[in-house]
Amino acid sequence: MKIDTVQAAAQTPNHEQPYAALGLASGEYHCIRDILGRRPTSAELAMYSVMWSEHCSYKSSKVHLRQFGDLPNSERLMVGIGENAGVVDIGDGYAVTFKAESHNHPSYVEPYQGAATGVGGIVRDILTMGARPIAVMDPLRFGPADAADTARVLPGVVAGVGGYGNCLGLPNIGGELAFDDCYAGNPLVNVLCVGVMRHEDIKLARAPGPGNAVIIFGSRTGPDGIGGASILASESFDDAKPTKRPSVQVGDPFTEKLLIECCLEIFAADLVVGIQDFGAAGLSCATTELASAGAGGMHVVLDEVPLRDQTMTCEEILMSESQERMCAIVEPDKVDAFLAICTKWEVLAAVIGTVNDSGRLTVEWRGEQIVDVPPRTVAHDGPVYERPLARPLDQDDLQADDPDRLARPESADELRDTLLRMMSHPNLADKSWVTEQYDSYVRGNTVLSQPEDAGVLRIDEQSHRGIALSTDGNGRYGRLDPYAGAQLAVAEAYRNVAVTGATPIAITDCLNFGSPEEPGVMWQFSQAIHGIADACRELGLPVTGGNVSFYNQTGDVAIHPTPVIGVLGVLDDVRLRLRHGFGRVPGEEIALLGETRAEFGGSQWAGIVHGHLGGLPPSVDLAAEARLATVLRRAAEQGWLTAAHDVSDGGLAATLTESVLCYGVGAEISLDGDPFVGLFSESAGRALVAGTAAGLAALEVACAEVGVPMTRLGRAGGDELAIDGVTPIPLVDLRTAWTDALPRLFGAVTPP
Amino acid sequence: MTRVVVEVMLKPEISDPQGQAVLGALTRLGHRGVQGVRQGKRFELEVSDPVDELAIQQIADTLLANPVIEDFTVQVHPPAPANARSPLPPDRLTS
Amino acid sequence: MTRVVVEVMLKPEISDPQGQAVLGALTRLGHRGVQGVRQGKRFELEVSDPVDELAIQQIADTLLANPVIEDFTVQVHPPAPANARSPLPPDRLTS
Amino acid sequence: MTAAVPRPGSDDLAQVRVGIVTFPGSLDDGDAARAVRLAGGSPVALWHGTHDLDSVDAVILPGGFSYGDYLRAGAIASFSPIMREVIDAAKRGVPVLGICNGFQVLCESGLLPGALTRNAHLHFRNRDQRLRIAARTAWTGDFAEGVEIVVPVKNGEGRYVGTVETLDAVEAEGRVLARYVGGNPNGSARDIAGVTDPTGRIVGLMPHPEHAVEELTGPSTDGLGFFTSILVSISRAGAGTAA
Ligand SMILES: Nc1ncnc2c1ncn2[C@@H]1O[C@H](COP(=O)(O)OP(=O)(O)O)[C@@H](O)[C@H]1O
Ligand SMILES: [Mg+2]
Repeated sequence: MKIDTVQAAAQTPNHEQPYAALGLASGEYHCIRDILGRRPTSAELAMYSVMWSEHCSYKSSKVHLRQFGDLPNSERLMVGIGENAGVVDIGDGYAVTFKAESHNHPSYVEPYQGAATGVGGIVRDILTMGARPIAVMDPLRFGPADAADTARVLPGVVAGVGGYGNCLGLPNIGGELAFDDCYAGNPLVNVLCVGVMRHEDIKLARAPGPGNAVIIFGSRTGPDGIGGASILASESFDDAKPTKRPSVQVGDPFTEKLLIECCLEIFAADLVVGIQDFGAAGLSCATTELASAGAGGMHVVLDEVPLRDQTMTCEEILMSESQERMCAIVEPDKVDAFLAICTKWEVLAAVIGTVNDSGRLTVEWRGEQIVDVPPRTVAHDGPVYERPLARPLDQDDLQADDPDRLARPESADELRDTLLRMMSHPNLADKSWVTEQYDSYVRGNTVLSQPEDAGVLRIDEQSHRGIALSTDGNGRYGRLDPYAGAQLAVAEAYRNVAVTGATPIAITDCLNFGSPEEPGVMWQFSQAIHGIADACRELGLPVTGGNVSFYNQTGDVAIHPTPVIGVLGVLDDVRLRLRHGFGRVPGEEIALLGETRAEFGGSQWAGIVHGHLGGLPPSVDLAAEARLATVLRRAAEQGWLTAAHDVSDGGLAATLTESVLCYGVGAEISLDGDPFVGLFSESAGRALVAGTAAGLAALEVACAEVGVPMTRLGRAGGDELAIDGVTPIPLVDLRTAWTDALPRLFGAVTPP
Repeated sequence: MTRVVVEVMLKPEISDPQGQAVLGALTRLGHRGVQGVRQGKRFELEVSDPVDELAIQQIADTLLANPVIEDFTVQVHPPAPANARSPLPPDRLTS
Repeated sequence: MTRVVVEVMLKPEISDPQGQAVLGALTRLGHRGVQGVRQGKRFELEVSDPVDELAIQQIADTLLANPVIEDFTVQVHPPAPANARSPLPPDRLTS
Repeated sequence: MTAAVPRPGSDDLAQVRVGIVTFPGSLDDGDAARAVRLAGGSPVALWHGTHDLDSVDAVILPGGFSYGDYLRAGAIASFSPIMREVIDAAKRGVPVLGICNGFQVLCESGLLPGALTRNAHLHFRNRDQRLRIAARTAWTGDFAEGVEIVVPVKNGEGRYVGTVETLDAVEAEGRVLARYVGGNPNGSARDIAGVTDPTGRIVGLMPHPEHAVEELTGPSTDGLGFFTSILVSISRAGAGTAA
């Protein structure tokens, strides 16, 4: 087999190369030729093509994402955007790192493995920062719940998220589950991981110190997850090779678990100066990023990479996305100790190269030089596009299509029927069918998990310091107004963290959009980023990192713009956290914080009852959200409340249902004004609370001081949900409606 | 009634953590003779006659295996006396 | 190098929910011809020659199958040209 | 739970050393150690690859996915070096508790009858589970006979099965440790959640008592009883005489 060497490339400038099949534009290809002063070798072409892909280079999103970097400095932010994950100071010398990633398309093709390897990838990102991964979350979105394809995709995705996370011993502490026509064929499988470390243990992805060893460890490199390399291999150099290499990988959580323990022991022994995981683009990504962030150069002997398949070409080795691999930079006198720890954990490791200050990444293979590039040009100086953007033509019509025209339930019976119908819709129904497939107890520090508003983890058993996390997004709001939709996602995640009594301190994002080549999508994207950045500025939160997933569309129909926001909060004492269920103490009084307006644009009511999406989403008042959070935190610290629950999708009707069904204790409620508006409006900035008479009296004073409207609603007790003007609903009926929905669609898990 | 056996194995280029785990255990137990292990699935279908081979092929291709990562073979065992496994060479169809 | 195939199936008296789930799915999809499904495991071992059949038998009996709930068969495929699956009738040992 | 819990912090209990084995892929080892500590005893970490039981008084095989559980849950772990020692020690009378994956390892090792197979509904399932304690053993002495407790259950291969003869024998000999109440989470035969050997010292349980030892993180503190039971039973017999 002929090897395309650097020397050969210099001598054969006219050799035709399949750059287009690799996804490179002709301008991009010529840019590579300019950088190198010759045509790239096929190995170099492989590297540039994967690293300059949308996924790795953020070429369409970069110009917009800059806004996050322009946010005012936050004292808590220890590592910001640009590293594998951002790091936030949570006090007492602890640092927390968290990030979300999308694995949308692979999960559509092979639901179980796609979702599983999504978990594996984000966990390695967190590990790479020097942190111990401590929990995962999984915001999921699918096509219609009753579609045949959803029956194929959803169970596999849920089993895959659980299969991998459970086997790693990471509690799943929350997520989302939503259904909408727009996700048919484009399910969104986002996964968030959070990790914790001491301040001094933060690790960075860089390769400093000429002479240091480059070590690859973990699984062997195999011919899986190779998109374009096969084209290179077969079409230009070796036609005998199979032309189709699968782009889906099989996850190996056991190896990843060993990799985690092995890395943490290596970190504790202080044996690495830099570390990077192998994610998308494999070796191409890890070597160029490490080199360009460090001493500037690196020499790699590709023959040293442990392979699963000896017939792999050098291009395939460079592009392989085999899972469960890491790359470490180790000082020469520490290599033996490093390898000894790998042996203890039965983790395969090999020294594959050396750091230098040549300013070049050079790769040799079978004695030939196959790569000689300035690593920065591969990792960071990729193309940047300012894609055209345009407000979609139908946006005005959509916003003008006001839900006010829709028929509303009027009689007490109609209101009851509407409530039951909505609570049995998969978007609002009980999610235990999903969440029972996840281990929420492992590690013994889970203070709150599903179905609470946010996951809460104890970080320190002595001091009781802890964190809270929530992920939220709402594509329907995003479609009506991407700027406001993104802000509402920030507001909801912020509020979900706040109702546990935590102080929100940072956000991450996972931005799911259609094709960036469509001006309408690009407009949505830029609006959403503006919205998030403005919201963060107003709430004083840093964006610690994020993920962009484009091309979520079928033909020319894109998904709703769906930015998913993760908010991190901190609790000084997790024992004071608030939960959402009524009835933990007798004689609770119930009140609503925040203001209810008649807001139905994008609401679940309009969608479920009328199949309608139009008008404007609920208005956003971030200052009011911040005031609400302040009051809730004080209430938690002072012990005024026995329950708190945020109001969002499905309005107060959904919030009340969840609070009464939690412990099976009913409530008597009377609402000011129109009960329909009171129950189903989705006005933001609200929380339902319960407490003793004395507790609520104290809260009332605090609310008045801070400027949070508080409305008394009634009291907890009994075995019905009794709302003035609505036919009372026995809890058994409400429970049946709420809990049967998902098992009816996806199969009962109660054994015969 | 005919017994149809569908065997599903991961494609050779896909990593097989299950097989690796077994190989690791064998190596630790000192069974040096075993050099490689791959683990797959085996389905025994009882099919009423006449067997619609095309339908079986389609079932294997869509439900029993995911062709993105797996290969499969279908073997139709000629009807045999009740409860006895056919010792005859199976009729083998390859995906 | 010889390929040895070990097939492991649940004992008939142990219920097989995976097989039942496949059957349920087939029934829902309208494949009325399939009357029963059982799902088991298939191991392909690459064993260096000469194959110690007793050792393989023991591996299957102690590690690959749990005799409390499972039956297994061992088939030693005679060495074949590299990469080709043997089409010959296998040499079958039964547990 | 109504049983009297001995005072954690007593010197006698603190001298009881309970070994907790970490296999590659063990997950709830830290939680088991915490539970032993909260019950007042001294947890001792044991490593799968050694033959060293460190003279512990009792052994816990924790939950998790040893070796990934890719073959059959617990199968590969049952052949690890430490398990040879655990099996020997168990035969000499050292108490052993297998939780979840540990239970699977004990069945695969032949120390307990039956086997644990794929859940009837084929899903991993995590929920708070009611159990009735059905046997008095070294690990359940602190529970009143027939008491109901709530602890988490979480497994994908927790369906207890055995031949009719095995199951009949286990029942006849009073060796059902605990039964599921209010719903069987995995299709286990006769609602069996755990079994014991004839001596009451080797015990396997599918649900997770180590996750029900603190108000803050568990559905109850009912699980503590397993850990106080063993500490008390060993300290009565005189710690340090077992392994
Ligand atoms: N895919 C999922 N994985 C884990 N937890 C989930 C998932 N979907 C929903 N949940 C959990 O179920 C609960 C209810 O979800 P949801 O009603 O969307 O909460 P909220 O409206 O407060 O964001 C929350 O605790 C949420 O974290
Ligand atoms: Mg909420």
